[in-house]
Amino acid sequence: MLDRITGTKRTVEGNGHLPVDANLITEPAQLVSRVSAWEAVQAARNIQRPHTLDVIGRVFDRFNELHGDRGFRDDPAIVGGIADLDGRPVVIVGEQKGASTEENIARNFGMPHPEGYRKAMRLYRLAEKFHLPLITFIDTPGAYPGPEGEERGQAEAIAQSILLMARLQTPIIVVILGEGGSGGALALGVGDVVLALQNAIYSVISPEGCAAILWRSPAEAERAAKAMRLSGPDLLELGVVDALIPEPPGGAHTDHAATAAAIRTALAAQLAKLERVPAADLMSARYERFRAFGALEEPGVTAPPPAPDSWWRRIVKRAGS
Amino acid sequence: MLDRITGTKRTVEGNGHLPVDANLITEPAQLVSRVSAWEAVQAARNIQRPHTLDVIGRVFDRFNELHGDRGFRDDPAIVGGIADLDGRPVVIVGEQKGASTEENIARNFGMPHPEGYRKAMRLYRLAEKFHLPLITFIDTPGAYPGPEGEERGQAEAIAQSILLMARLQTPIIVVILGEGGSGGALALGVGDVVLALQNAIYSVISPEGCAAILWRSPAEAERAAKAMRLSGPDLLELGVVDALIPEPPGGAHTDHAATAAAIRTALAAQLAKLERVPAADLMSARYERFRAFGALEEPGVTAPPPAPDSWWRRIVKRAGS
Amino acid sequence: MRLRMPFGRKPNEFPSHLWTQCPSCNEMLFNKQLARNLNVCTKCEHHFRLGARERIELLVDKGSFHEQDAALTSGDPLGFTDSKPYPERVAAAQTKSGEKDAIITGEATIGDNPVILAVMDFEFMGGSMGAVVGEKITRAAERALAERRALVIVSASGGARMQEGTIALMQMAKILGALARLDQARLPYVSVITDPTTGGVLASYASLGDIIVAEPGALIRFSGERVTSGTVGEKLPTGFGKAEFLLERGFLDQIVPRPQLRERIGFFLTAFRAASQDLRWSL
Amino acid sequence: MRLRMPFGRKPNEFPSHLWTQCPSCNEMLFNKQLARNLNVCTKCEHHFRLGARERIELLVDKGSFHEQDAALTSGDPLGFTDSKPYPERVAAAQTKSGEKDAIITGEATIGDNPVILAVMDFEFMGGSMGAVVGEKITRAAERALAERRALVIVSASGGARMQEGTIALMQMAKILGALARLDQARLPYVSVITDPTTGGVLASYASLGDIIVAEPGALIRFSGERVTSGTVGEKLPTGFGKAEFLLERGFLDQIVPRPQLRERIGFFLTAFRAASQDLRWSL
Ligand SMILES: [Zn+2]
Ligand SMILES: [Zn+2]
Repeated sequence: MLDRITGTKRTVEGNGHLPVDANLITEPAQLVSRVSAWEAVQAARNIQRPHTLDVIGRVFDRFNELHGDRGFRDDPAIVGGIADLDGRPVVIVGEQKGASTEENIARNFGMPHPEGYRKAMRLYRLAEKFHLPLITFIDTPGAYPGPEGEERGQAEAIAQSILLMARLQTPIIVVILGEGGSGGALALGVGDVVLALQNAIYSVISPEGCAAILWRSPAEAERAAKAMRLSGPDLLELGVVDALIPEPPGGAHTDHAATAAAIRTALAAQLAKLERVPAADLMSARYERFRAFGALEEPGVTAPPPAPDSWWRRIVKRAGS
Repeated sequence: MLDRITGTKRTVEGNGHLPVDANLITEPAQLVSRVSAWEAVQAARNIQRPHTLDVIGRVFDRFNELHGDRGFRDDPAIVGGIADLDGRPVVIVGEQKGASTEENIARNFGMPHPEGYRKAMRLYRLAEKFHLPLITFIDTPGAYPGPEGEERGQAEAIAQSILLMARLQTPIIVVILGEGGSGGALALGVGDVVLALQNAIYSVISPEGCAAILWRSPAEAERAAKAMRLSGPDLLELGVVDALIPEPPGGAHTDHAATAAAIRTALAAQLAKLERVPAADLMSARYERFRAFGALEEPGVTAPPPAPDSWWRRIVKRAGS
Repeated sequence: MRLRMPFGRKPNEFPSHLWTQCPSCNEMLFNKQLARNLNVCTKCEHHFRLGARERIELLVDKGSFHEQDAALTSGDPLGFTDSKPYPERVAAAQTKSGEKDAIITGEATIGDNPVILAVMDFEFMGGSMGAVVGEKITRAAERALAERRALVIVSASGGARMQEGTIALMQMAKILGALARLDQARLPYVSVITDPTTGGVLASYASLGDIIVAEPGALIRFSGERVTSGTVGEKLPTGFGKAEFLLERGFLDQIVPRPQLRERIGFFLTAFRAASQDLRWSL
Repeated sequence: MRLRMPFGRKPNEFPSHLWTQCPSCNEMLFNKQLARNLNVCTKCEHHFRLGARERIELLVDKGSFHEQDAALTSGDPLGFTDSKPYPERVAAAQTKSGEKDAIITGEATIGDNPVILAVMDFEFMGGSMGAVVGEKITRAAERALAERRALVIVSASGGARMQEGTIALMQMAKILGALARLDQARLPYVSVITDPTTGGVLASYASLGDIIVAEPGALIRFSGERVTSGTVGEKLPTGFGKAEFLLERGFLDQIVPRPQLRERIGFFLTAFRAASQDLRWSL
């Protein structure tokens, strides 16, 4: 469970890392070289990059896809189901881009409609009911912004999905595979551990959208991408992701098998830790993980002293790690 | 709470009625005359009969309508909201027919779409969260049977609504105002007490539908209505409703104010009893109420002896009535 | 079923007690071979309807099924008569089918998972749901709760049994009360929908599974064909109300061909099994 | 706002620091009178935007509001610069508005119901949600939980604050974590949506109230106009994304005119208040 369970500089107490497991990158210094923000954007959007179903097929055994939101439609931009990870059943939900133009049209370029998030929620609840760990894969330019999405409550669906993940009583691991586009990504992004592939990105708005608004020109997207700090090492420094999963030297698109193997190792290691954490501690830790975000100044207010037995210490003790 | 709380011939133990409160009809013998099934069908469908919003306006104070299913549409065929009954806040949900052709078109003749039942469910959950008693009004030919209903999951919505009412942890009183059409009515019909206006009907299929299938002619609807035992006194004898609310001599449509006054008296009396019942007992009683339906033969199996301290006795004791 | 003969053959070449024509691909199928293939067309995989006993055989681990509540039969709550009295109709259906009503229930294992299984039979009065179906499913759910087993229901039904009137309607609330308790206890319920499932059965337990699967091509709709087109008078799109349509509309988890049903259900039940054993997570 | 002059009048008859033209009915409104009427057009009831301080005044029982966390100001998590550094933008907005950020929070009573109230101000950097908004709402929710008060949030926002990047995005999860706990404790949360509310604010707390009301005519949409029409290139129907459209689509409980807001919220809070006091029903 990385940082929050074992305690790192990104937790409240600011102590150092424990030894890194599963070959994860938890410090930007571990990276030999750092790609530019714009290169990361290109890599994350590469159509040949491994997408969710491809990853699922390589990482898990006996994947059984489950369909539908039970109310309107089965959204092809979000896939989900049950599969085994090292013989242990888990629920999987992920955003699905296409590997070709045809598939991208069918998958709406990985931009879910509200019913996609409602399908996701149905599967989140299934995971909770049967205490199956939930693993989500993020890969979307964002929620579909068209009129049908508005009509059926895109905002409501995303809000409900975030709320549900925040309270879901089962372990959650989030993996950002490619593009993490804003609220449409966060709807799958509230987890106990948030991992990202080395060249994945995660941002509050697309670089093009940011450039159009702040620079009044989409052509400034490259500059916006840099300013937004959306690349893997940036996200690591910001604490938005807990660790990066290393990609093969040429990038994930050059070797799907090696990429999947790295994801599998990471998931297995994190899951083994998470499963030992009692429910109440896990829920506290998840709350604190997101509670801590924010660069603030508050003159005249001294920060309260850390509690003598903080949430993560309790967990470390009980988990025995 | 009538039968099940106080014990009558329609409960498992088959003992007699306690004194009738609120001028309710709990025995067909109390009726001076009994209309024919077909007359009841005509009366229940009379367009001038008081409909849900009309009744709400006369029975409750400060009704605040709440709209929408939070997913697709605000269905005008189901209305709901919060109001005061004798100063006590309650949640109300009801099916809404029109009093004119124009209103009937706008209200889809009181035939809800799936989003109507989903709106109802949202309000059921609101009632549960804040422990507000739930009062439902049934008045529908049935759930809308058209293609849009099928596409958006009419069956799923009804099933979920019945399931939710069965488990909803707050007191529920159901009032059948006019037509109780099959599953589209039952979706609002799972309560601790089920009342009906004297000339209301409740059936598993419309008389016309029944006649078309069993007699192969809709013209036999009158005969089918009689065979189906869908009128108030029939429902009372079958135990499907717990009591009838008397209508003015000319029928409910001749005097909306008097009808509403009778409904108000009945609701206030039942609610006062229900509110004294602890949650666990209420849930048991509701389960047993519906659990008991069924004329069955089981050769070779002797019925188990009644438990020494059954659910309704426990409730009577605690409620002190 | 009306036989349309392939070109050049005479009707008497295919006596109907020995042969059945596939309504989907028109192939003439030898009845014994069709039965051996689980009533699935050997050419185009069209799924013919299947009786409850045969269904149980293919679903459960061999020899694991033990029937329960087999003696339950219907009363006549309304004293209902159309062209003949309801009890006579029931008696006729019992004689014809050798079954007491439209459902068979019992305990079994599926992929080594202990289950209570309920299987409907469309041949018995159109699989209609009266008090016997209601009582047997409710007992099944209550037994699953008491013994901490999963519940599997295979639906095939025209809906509520009209001859039992509102008592049939009340079975929906009765069954769903029991399913609510099962859900609360985190015990799995798998709904298997087969051809045809409509009306009050679809509008209650069939639509509520933790997992809902259907067989290919099954007709699944709330309203009977007659009601929908008669009442509203609209033209319906092709495939409307078939399993494939429901899948696209988000109401099914999967469409599972008959030969894979046992293994698939077993997979889900095994995955769900851990929940009730992990006390850290009890709510 | 560009003034379109009524026929026959000259522009200088209506100096803009004294007069405002209603964009809905074109009436020239005397600013002082407009303010006295809660920024609602006296002729057609068009709802102009309203500042947070004025909003608080009209919502709470007189004199009951006590501000909390007033000193919180934004850091600069990304070191963000476009045409000028982010801290300079914040400082300019602070100077212009006299407020520290786009939200004011505090305790109050509404119709004698104890609440924690959070009110956004669109004038401060488009009501954008960064860490200050996130922290203040989270503290508000945590305080409501600790003191068993209701929570009322009035939204007016263009969405997440881009200059705080993913830290702004994370505020959505942070706030909703706190709202989840409030919900679990059965404490009421009323969301009041005002013109305009879009993006990450609509896709988080604004859409999650036990009761959700909006002011008439408010623009309420997930995507900004630019994004929706630019990306997809479709023509939008009239009224699309206005409160009235949202009501019809099922996402609002009510549209409440500004003068009735206090009483209406008070009604709901009073109705919900009993829940937390009835121990028989604690789950
Ligand atoms: Zn065939
Ligand atoms: Zn005006």
